[in-house]
Amino acid sequence: AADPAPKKVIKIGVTQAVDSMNPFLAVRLVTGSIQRMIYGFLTVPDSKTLQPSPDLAESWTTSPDGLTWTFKIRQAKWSDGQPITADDAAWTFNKMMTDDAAKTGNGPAVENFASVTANGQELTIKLKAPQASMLDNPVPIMPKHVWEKVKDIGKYDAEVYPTVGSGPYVAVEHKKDQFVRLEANPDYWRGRPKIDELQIIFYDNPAASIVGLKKGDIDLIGRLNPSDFESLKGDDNIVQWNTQGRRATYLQVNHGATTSDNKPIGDGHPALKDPKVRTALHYAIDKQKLVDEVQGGLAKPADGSIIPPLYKDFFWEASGAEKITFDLAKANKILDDAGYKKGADGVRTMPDGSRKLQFRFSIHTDAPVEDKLAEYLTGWFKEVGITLTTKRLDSSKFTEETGTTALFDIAISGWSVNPDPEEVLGTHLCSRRPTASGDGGGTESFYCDPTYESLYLEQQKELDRGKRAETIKKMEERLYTDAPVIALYYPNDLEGYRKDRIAGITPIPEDKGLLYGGSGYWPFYTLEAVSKDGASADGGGSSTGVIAGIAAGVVVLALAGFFVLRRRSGAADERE
Amino acid sequence: MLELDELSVTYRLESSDVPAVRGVSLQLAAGEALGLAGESGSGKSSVALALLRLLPRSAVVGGRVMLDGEDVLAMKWGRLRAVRWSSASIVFQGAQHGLNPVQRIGDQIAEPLLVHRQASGADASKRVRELLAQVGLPAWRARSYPHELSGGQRQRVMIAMALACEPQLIIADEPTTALDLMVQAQVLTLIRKLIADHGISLLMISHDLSVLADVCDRLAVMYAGRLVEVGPSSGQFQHPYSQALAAAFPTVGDPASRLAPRGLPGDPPDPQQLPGGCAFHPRCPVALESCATSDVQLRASGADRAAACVLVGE
Amino acid sequence: MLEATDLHVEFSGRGGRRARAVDGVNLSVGAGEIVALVGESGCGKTTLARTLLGLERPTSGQISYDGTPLSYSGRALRAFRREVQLVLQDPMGSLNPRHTVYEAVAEGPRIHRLPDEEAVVADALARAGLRPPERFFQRFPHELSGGQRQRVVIAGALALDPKVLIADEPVASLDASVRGEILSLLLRLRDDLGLSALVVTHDLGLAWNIADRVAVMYLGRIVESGPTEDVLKDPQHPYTQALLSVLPESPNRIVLTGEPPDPTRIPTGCRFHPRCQLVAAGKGTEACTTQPLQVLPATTAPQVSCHVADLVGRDRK
Amino acid sequence: MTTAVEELEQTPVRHGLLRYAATKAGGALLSIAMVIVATFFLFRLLPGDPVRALAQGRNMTPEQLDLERARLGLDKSIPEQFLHFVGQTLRFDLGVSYEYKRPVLDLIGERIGSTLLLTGTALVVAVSLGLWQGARAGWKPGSKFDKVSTAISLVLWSVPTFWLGLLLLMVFAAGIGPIPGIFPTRGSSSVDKPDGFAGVLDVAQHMVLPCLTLVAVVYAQYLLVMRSSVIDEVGQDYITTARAKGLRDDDIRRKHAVPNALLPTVTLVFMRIGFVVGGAVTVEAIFSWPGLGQLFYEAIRVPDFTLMQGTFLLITVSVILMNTLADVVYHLLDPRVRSA
Amino acid sequence: MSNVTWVRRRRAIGRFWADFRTHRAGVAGLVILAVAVVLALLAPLFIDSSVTNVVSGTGAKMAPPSLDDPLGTDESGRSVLLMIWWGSRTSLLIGFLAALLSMVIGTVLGIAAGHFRGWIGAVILRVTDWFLVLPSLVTALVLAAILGGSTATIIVAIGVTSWPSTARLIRAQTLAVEARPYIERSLALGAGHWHITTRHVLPNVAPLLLASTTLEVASAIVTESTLAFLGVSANKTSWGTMLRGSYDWGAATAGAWWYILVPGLCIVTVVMAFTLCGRALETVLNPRLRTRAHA
Ligand SMILES: Nc1ncnc2c1ncn2[C@@H]1O[C@H](COP(=O)(O)OP(=O)(O)OP(=O)(O)O)[C@@H](O)[C@H]1O
Ligand SMILES: Nc1ncnc2c1ncn2[C@@H]1O[C@H](COP(=O)(O)OP(=O)(O)OP(=O)(O)O)[C@@H](O)[C@H]1O
Ligand SMILES: [Mg+2]
Ligand SMILES: [Mg+2]
Repeated sequence: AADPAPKKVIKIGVTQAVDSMNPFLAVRLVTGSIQRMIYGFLTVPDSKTLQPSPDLAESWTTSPDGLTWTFKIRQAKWSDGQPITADDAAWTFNKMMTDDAAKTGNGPAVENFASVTANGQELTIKLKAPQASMLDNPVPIMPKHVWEKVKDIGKYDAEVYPTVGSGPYVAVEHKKDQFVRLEANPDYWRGRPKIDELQIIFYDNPAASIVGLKKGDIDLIGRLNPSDFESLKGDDNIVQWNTQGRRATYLQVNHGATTSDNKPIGDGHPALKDPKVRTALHYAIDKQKLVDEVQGGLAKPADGSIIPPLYKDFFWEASGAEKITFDLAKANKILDDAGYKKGADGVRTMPDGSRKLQFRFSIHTDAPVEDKLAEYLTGWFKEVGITLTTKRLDSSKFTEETGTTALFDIAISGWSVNPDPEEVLGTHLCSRRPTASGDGGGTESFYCDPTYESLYLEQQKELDRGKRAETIKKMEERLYTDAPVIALYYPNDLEGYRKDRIAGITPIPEDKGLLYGGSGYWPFYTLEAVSKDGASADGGGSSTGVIAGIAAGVVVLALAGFFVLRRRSGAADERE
Repeated sequence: MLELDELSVTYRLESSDVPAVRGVSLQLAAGEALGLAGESGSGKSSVALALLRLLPRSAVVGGRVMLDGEDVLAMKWGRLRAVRWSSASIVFQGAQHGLNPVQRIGDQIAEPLLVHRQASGADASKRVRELLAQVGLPAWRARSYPHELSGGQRQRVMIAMALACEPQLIIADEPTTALDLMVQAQVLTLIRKLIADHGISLLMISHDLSVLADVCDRLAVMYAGRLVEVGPSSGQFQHPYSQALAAAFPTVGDPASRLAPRGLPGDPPDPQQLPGGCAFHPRCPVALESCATSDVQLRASGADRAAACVLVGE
Repeated sequence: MLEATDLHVEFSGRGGRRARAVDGVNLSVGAGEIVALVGESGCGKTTLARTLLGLERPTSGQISYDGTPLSYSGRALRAFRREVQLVLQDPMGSLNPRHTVYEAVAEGPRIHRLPDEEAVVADALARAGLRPPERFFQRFPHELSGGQRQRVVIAGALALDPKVLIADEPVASLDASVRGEILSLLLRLRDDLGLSALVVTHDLGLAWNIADRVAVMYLGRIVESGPTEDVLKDPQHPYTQALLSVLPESPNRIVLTGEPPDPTRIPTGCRFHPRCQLVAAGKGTEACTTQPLQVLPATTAPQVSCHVADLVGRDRK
Repeated sequence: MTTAVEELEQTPVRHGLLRYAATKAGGALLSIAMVIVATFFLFRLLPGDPVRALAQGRNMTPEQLDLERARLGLDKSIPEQFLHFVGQTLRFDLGVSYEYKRPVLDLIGERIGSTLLLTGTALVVAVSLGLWQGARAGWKPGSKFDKVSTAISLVLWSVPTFWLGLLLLMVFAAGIGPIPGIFPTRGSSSVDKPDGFAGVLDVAQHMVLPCLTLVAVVYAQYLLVMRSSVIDEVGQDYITTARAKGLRDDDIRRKHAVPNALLPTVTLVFMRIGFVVGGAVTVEAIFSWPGLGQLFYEAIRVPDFTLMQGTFLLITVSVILMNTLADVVYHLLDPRVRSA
Repeated sequence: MSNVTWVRRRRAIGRFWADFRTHRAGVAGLVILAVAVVLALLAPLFIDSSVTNVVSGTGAKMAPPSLDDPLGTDESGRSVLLMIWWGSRTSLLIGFLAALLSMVIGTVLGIAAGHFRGWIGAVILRVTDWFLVLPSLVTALVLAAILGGSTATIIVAIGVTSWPSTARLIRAQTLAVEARPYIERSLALGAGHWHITTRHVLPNVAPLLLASTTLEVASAIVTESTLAFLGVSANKTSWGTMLRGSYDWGAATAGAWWYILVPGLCIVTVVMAFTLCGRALETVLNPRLRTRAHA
């Protein structure tokens, strides 16, 4: 209260705790978004188009063979006043390339790097193979002069404050599992943010975070689930932010899983090898109903594939005859025609009568939405003569069975897509299948399709964004019709913030984009706090004290009263 | 000194009432030692506890208990507390249970001093040493816990405690029952010596007539909540029950009891279902027909002796 | 019938010290004989009784029954226990509160698979003086008086037709007026069935009441034994003398000082010497404090184990 | 003569306690050894490949996976792994968390303070309140006070901790109707926690609800235990003696009944520490309290096996140590067992 | 003789019932329990698992109590009342079976630990003590997480972590019973281990066991709900999973109080009923309290 100009503070609630303040080690989403605010990157998605735009790299050129990239690093300062040079970037990448421990956070981003060198403000990266996603590099550039002193990156917790960074904010405090406090970086090259302090506050209990938002303990919260989002309705001070999200939810179908040397693996149901069966399943899913009932209407039914409509450039949607709509009769007909006869119990068998069409549906434990999904799918599949049983697995087991050993029939899946979709597209490549020994992988489908492979290579080399998008859409179409995965819906990005605290915030992309859940620091750089007169903004601490004091007083009084009463009654009923 | 007038104690249980003491009248003069005998369940302890109103809440007490001319049963709470221990103190049967197991015995002896005499700590501990010496225990024993003492020593501590406030009356409820023969002799010797030295009145309770006869001037015998005989400890018993009780403890060397144990046929009465008439008649070897129907009160049967039997006196 | 020879029983007490509860005992119970074992609390009476029944294994020495040494195999023990039976001090505790009188008495016959259970039970109850037996079959222990309970326990033992009864303080917890009845029962059983009995007690009066022979125990040893009249009317051992002197009716008391001794620390020499009134009065000899005494043999003749009284005893003969 | 006896009588006391403490400590060590062994095999039973769990769905090359496996010692045989595990554990090395990439011990160290604060406070409050109320209730069984306390504690006893926590959060943190939400919704302190006394108040305010939840559930057990313990004592003869001495009712309860009743309660109080710890898992999750329980909960959800294993080991071992301490304290308190 | 035994049994039960009836709280608990168990048993006559089926959930989502759905609906428009009814089967089943498991382990080990002195008893006691200090919820959590959260594994996880207190109790009781002179008498009559433990010890610990099992069921139901809440239970609808659902689907923030309160209150009521019943049983059957009352 001593400060004449009240600090402008915005508090953001999150339901995931920070895992590590060391960017080389951190893997959690929440940590990623905090890094975006503290550190500069080579590029940042443009706030309007989501296309890569200059960040620490002012400009860049690429050699004709696409193997050498030269970035010009901006003349700017670290938050401790040291100049930022290409050396910092080169050190960061080289560290990751040479030190296994430093790969934990963003290892794959440098896998294709052959060498990284610096010369003044010029950074040169040589690749092993051409890479279209080069401009979406997710690695924060670290200040060499601070970090080179760290002996063992793998054991360094980076809990030194204030942090030395080049982003709009500087971390000044982190309490484990509680909060991270960021202060505006006055030397930020785009200019100082409009607020003074940004607090990122962790909630273990989502319900409590909603309460916190309603009470004003926090000012903004992202990644809401539909029911929590609904419950913000009717609060005049809260803006419900509902836009298209980055995510696609789909089913992964074991259509005959193979290893990287094309040997069959796993115990998938043979019927699922038949694209007709997969299509029939696709017809038997009422995506609109799922959206309504499971996602509370806050999602878009997926008539496309794995890239959500948020990314307009790359989004593809089926239309015309190709489009599959919920039609149980049609699903039944397809199966009947393909020779899957219904038995007396209403369950179909394979044409050769060998096996019943009984599929397992693998989901995660502790995932209520998936549970609910399973219940609906079971209901519909039953109508078309297919039995679906639910199998709940913890996440490691799930990853193993659906990604390596292929011990599944149908599994839930989903992916949060980055502005550049290469990563998600890559998860359906032949090369991602596990080796015979069960290693490697990262496949999301065990898919291995020559058409898809060649399209992938094509888009990877294509540096013209428009043409590349066309190729990518063909890939999506392929996935849609061949149905190794069946997209269900694209969940909306649901957020909420208090308009009595936040005067302005620019989503990314600016037109109906995301706030917390977006990529890049834009929303938080553009944050404007409602300026309040008087000390009320800062009054939290003292009023808290007062309330606690009163509470303590009440307790003491109650106890005292109790004792007095007890004394008085004590004399009366002495025992004889 | 102490006068019981038609004292009665009834325990109210959920199902029924237990008339444990049914009209007991007794006098105890200053400096006198009175023995109260009777079998288990005859109401001896109930009498003792009623004297200081120590009975549990479920007990209903009738009659009067005059202690030094004051009716204990009508006393105000504060007065009663003052009377307890300073005028009359109690030594219980189970010395191991009568002492708080987690308190040093010195503190337990000193406690009534601090409560009633408002004694200072130093005075109290001095007195504790004196008391321990009186009962023949070394002073350092004050720092012992009850379990570190033998049964006889514990009983002596109880006695020391009872003497703490120099009461005029000590009630000793079966002070030696749980003790060994030799230890019992030690304790009895101590009690005899103390009452002789201090001129204290004693009400001593036991089921062993020979023990009582040894210490007391007069004896009272209870049966089923009633007094059946009161008289000097020397001399022949007149009530058949008292006689049977006396015979149950044979005299070693007495040829009459050699290879001829004697007892009463039948079972001790259940206070909840007392027989009509004289409560003793079902077991009485000399019962008359009238005994089954008409009850008998204590009647004089010679100088200083009274017995509740139709066959005595008159 | 039942004989113990040089019996020793030790317990490892707390703190690793060994308690020599029974420390060299020779004792025999003849056919149709009632022997009383007396002594103060903790001197090892119960331990001796339990060992005689095979409930406790002796550290050394042996038990023999009818001349054959007791074997501790399950089968032999079971056979032995048909012949030798136990009656305990606390009749309430000796009866399982959840078993009826019938079940309590039938337990033995069931264990030994005797035929005609019901008749056996009825007969045993009748012999123990609970008549008519059928009236008691369905009663629970808490519905009986103390004397009746003790009769049930005795009936339970009689149901097996034993030859020897070991009674550990059989009347200590009973009302004075009832105890005479139980003792009479024991005498009658001896007369009618020829039962032998070892009665363990601390009550000299009881011994006088029913015993043919008395053995006085002190700190794990029998210090004096012999026919009841001899021992109780003319005690030789200073300890027996003291015990008898503190009976209320006796004129001049010898109250021993000190607490009952501790079987983990048995004094050297005569084990009684620290409390002995003769030693205290200076009438003891050198041997009292230094020289251990012989274990008394299992004879029926009067005998005493004392350095001083030995002389007296021999004189008397 | 007397002095000799005195010495004889006094010395065994010390020895007894030392020997007792040593036995207990030995027992505790054995228990801990059993915990270590059990933990090893328990967590080896887990389905799934820990390395893959470690990868958490990120792409790793076979070489990377092998490297990880070697780093975790998973390429060795079970006996070798066991020896390694035991060696590590004995050196207080609980391994590295999959999720946090940091030594489990560090993670625990960061959170143990808040847990101790919360559970410690809750325990103190629950113990003092429960024992006090239980003593009073047991002193006069059947009285109105007894009936009310017993009823309350029976209800609280039956309430699932997490449910109570949720309700309290909804009522007192969110505020319902006329009840204002005066308590914070999360955490152990405000972000802008003031310094000094105000800071203490701030933490206190954050602690009220989680503490209340923990207390409510545990205190009921203490109350009931104390109550029955006191009821047991009330019938004892030494209480009658105390009454005969002319002591006031309150004094008898305070000086005689309660100290005796406390003794059997002490062990139980400590025995229930396991419950407090268990309760802390749910309470910390609901109130976002940054403690061990939360860490454990997170480990289970991820699942992060080294973290789970380390936390489990630590929680269990500390409960064992607490219990051992309780035994020794009990021994110190009760003169009967002290010199026996 | 069986006739006689039967008469005796009937008398014992009659006496027990007369005693039990005086405990009003216990009777109330028993009535609640009887109602709950009967309802759970009868449920299949009226409803089936389709009440938990989302596809057929017809009501509005999170609708407040109405005539159609007297206790409101959940996030999928299913009737909370019917779910509670159907879910009571799982909750009670887990409660009973876990308690049964715990009781069987506890009894066998407790009696063995009390009866066999020497190293067998010492080892069992050691193990029991060890399990006793393990924080049971934490251990159950780990077990359930390891074994997967099916109904059977939840039962095992609860049973395996909750037996030690039973074993302790039974051991103490066994020791107490074996210290009674009638055991000595039985030995003297020639009885062996089997006879002693089955004829004397077991019948004497049985009543206590009944009481403690009743309490155990109560705590198993709470533990189940806690495990479900912590997300390790993959059960079919039970009260615990319903509460978890209300938490997952934001019932609290949506103001759907019925969805939170009803399952919670069901747990509290049934658990309390078990507790009251157990405590009443304990007072009626505990020989220690009993003799005191009779003395
Ligand atoms: N608190 C009580 N509640 C109910 N009945 C009781 C209570 N205390 C004693 N009684 C009954 O009152 C009767 C007399 O008991 P009391 O203790 O006075 O007998 P006593 O002569 O002292 O017996 P003992 O020699 O066994 O000590 C007995 O039948 C007993 O069962
Ligand atoms: N199981 C045991 N373990 C250790 N010591 C024992 C055991 N049983 C008896 N003792 C010790 O052996 C000694 C003799 O005990 P015992 O019970 O035989 O005496 P007693 O003569 O029957 O005494 P009482 O008259 O009190 O019944 C005692 O000091 C006792 O402490
Ligand atoms: Mg009495
Ligand atoms: Mg004995």
